[in-house]
Amino acid sequence: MLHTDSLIHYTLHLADNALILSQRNSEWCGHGPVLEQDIAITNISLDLLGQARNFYQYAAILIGGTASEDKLAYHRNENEFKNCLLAEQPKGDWAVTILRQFIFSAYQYLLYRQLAKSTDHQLAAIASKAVKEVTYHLRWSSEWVIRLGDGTAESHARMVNAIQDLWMFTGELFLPAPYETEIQNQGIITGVEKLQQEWITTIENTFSEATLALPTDTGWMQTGGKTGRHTEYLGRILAELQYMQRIYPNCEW
Amino acid sequence: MLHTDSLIHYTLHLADNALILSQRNSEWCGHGPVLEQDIAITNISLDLLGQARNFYQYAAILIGGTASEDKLAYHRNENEFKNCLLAEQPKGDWAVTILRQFIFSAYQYLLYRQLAKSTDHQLAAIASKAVKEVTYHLRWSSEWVIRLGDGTAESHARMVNAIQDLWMFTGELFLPAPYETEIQNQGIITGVEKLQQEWITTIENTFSEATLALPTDTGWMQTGGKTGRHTEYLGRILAELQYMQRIYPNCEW
Amino acid sequence: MQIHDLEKVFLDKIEEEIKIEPRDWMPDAYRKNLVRQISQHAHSEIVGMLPEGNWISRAPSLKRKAILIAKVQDEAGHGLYLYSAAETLGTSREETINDLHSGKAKYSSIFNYPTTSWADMGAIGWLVDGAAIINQVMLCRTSYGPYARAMVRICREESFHQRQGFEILLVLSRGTAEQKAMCQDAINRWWWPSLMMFGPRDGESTHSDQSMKWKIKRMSNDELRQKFIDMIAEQVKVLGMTLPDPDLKWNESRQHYDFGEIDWNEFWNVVKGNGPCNKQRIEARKNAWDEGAWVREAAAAYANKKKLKTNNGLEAA
Amino acid sequence: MQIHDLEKVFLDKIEEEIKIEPRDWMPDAYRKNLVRQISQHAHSEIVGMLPEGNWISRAPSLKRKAILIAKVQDEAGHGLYLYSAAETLGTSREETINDLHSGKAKYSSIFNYPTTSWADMGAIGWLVDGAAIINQVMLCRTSYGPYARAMVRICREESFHQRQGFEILLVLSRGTAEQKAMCQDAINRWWWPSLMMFGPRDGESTHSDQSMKWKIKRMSNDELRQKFIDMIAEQVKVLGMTLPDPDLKWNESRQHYDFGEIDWNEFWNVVKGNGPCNKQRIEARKNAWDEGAWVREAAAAYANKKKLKTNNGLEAA
Repeated sequence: MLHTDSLIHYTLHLADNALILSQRNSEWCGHGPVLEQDIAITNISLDLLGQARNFYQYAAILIGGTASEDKLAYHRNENEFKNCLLAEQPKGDWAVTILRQFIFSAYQYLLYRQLAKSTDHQLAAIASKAVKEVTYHLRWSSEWVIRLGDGTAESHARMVNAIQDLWMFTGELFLPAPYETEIQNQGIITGVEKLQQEWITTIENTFSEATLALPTDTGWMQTGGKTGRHTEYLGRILAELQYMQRIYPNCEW
Repeated sequence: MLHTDSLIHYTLHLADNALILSQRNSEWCGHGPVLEQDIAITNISLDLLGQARNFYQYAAILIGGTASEDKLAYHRNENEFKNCLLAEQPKGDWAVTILRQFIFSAYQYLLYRQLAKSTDHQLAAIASKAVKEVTYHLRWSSEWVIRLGDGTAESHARMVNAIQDLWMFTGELFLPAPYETEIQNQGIITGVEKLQQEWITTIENTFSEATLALPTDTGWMQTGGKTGRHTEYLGRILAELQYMQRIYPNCEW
Repeated sequence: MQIHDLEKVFLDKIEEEIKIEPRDWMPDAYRKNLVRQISQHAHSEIVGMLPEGNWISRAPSLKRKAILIAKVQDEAGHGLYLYSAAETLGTSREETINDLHSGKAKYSSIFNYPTTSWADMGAIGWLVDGAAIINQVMLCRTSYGPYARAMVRICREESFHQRQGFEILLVLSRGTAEQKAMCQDAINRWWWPSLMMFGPRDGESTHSDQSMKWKIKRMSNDELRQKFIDMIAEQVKVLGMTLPDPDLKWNESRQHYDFGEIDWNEFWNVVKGNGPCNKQRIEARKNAWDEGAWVREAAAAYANKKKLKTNNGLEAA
Repeated sequence: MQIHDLEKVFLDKIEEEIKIEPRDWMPDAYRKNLVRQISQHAHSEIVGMLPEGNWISRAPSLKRKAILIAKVQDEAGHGLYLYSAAETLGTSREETINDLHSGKAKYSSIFNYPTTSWADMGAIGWLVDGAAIINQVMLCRTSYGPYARAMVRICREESFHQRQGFEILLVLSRGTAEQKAMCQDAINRWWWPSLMMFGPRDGESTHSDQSMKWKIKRMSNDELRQKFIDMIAEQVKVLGMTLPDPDLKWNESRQHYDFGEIDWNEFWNVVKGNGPCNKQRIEARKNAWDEGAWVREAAAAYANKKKLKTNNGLEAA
């Protein structure tokens, strides 16, 4: 039973990450800096939403009963959401959005690639489909990191600001939550801390091409999202996201 | 029975106006341009909330059964809200907030003064208490209209913009909704259209001292709020305002 | 060739249903008329993203959210096709966009109405996209090649959107009492504005005659409007809902539906900029554009640097 | 008088519990220490508006909304008293505020934690205001007159706030299972940070010794902290909740509660700026200030015009 509990939590963690970041990116839809990029970021939002749905559907199967993707997305409270804090931060300007996406895609790329080999065939299947999408997200976002870092003085400064804003949320990505450790012990996943070195290399390479520096003082990292302790932003995201389902429960749409 | 229905609608209309404008003004709390004014606008927010509660409580008595101020504020849907569109517009910059408050206070002042003589003693009692508060709101906001209109070139320009943004929502204040006409026919209220002339004089006098011009082309006026047809802003206001009650219905707080 | 010879070649092509292509000679007025119409159409797609975008964050199920995001994204794509079509006539995207922001260029007035309930996503798909399609199907045969070809692609996606919109309403119409009321309310609010989408009555349309001669348009505003009404008046029965027009009824002799008077006062006011959301829409677009300026500049600066490096590399080699 | 005479007068007053007043001579270090402490206290009131302000729009009943708005507004009022007290020492409000925005001046680290549930409004009132009061009651007898008098007013309101906070939790503790969980969760999150509000352990506090000598402070950090723990450990029983410290237990011989080790690593990190919300809080304050610049300029310009008019009027008369 504990086996399944941890697996459910982990699957929800993956789903929440994708859903919340999708929700943030979709705020750009109709408001992008140039039409082609409006389409691109919306596309990433759609891909992430698709990943979220696959994970929620799998979690619903594991939970059984009347669980469903919509029940899981729309009827859990803030402290039940297990997304990383990074996903819920405001979209900010284009530099913040780009940097967050780059950081996240680099992480998701390694994570999904590893997960595609999981002994849990369902997770493996979802991950191997998703890794193709994320490969594109990573390429797109790293190109933009380079373009902005090595663009104008203003765009460079904005990227530096974005790094200052977001860096403290990167530590959490590689800090396993209890449910992660649990299913790692069961051999279902390999463990997220093993990805950190390769991740930092990816970041470093792109930053270097973008003439951007890695923070030297890695400082204190913010954590808690994976276990339901969030920043003030998530509550407002959920108030909107869940609005209709909360007002009209048990309806078909 | 129809008598009561219209009276209920009208009372809710007064309550919704006060609640939604209170909610908008409270967005300034902690974010005002200077501490004294942060306190002042928050104070107006509090007064309006108090008025809203009095009107909701009276409406709840008229409705009877399990109705309560919180049921009425937190469990009606967007198209049941009867506030004027002006109240729900974004707070904008300080010029927009000041102008909206001035327009609204000038209107509320005349309205409550008239309502204080209503044959409905409950409405009359609420209104005569409120008119004292609104007298202060009107003085404060008109002083600010003058200060901004006759301040710097920038503040003047911002006031001109604010007038352009908000003027089209002023017509609705003086256009009676069916329920208003109904209780006017029953002699409960005197009728809002009779206030327009005095209102425009108030506006004109302050504008003139503020070196601001009244719009010459009064143009097409936006309407619908009083009968539940709102702008896109109200839905988002309610998503936040009603969040807790919608998630946890039937709880005490 | 003399101008009048060129003009004859042009008119012969029109007559023989041969598409006019970007490099062909065309009368200035034809070009101008097309640029106006295509860019207005492009702007409608772009501004049209906003009212629907308003519900992305609040879509009531993940599936509906995905469908809605994809739909709004399609509209961005349509905007791209159309800006490209306008560019073939020698107008840059930047010019076109500036005309939108300055108020010189128009977009469909329908997008100046607010979306205040989820059912509006259905009503827009069914009625607004439905009206658009009637117009666009005709434009698939328009005389200017790039515009006609853009329209073929767009029409395909639009009819998909219309079906999705209808399906949103169908689910609501079979739902709870509240959902049914939401559905009817949305139809009530969107019906008349969608009739206005076909533009003024034939007698009062400024550009219509010339457009018909040049086969830019092939049916009049009133003809298209009637076609739309006849279609919707049947489809609404499937929903078990009503259209908010007491005068709407089948006319056996005309073999068309009769319908009530449109509020042309409202129509002209919204066109003039007095709609509920005109300011809001244009400001949202301007903000996006202005706040994106540094991004576009950075991209341009980087592209330049790249080019220089490549050139230097070539010289050094 | 010579400096050492002045100093003697000053120290005698302190000794005899006579308040130091703005025009009295005082050592530079005393002045500096006070300015630092009072402005830090003022900033805490102002920054402290933000975490609670975060729930005004979502308060779960109209009554709670009114109470919350009034409370946050009171904090603004406390900020005003304190800025005024700092001004009596020759530091303008603008300077004080600039020091906050530049990061030179600190504010209570507690406000760098996020408010993520309604129960946090209760926990802040009960624990955070509770801790503040322990400190402030002592400060009502502080040696500098204007500060002591501001504190008397503030204390009266703060204990009202603390009761309101406790009452929020009391209602939750008697509510549904979800409400109880919400209550316990908030206590768990706010307990340790509120203990940190008393500052570092006595041995590690930079300013404490001198402050005690000058009777700016009258009890040490550890004494105040113990007093708070003893109070809360009793009150939590009324709520039927627990404090998240397995080592917390009554020590009969000390006649105090023993408690577990505070995470000083976290404490110093949050002080250094690495708390969950440090950036967010300072940015919110800076934005409010920067976006209000044109308002303050307009008010000043208008006041000037008025003055000129009045002067001209007087001259003409």
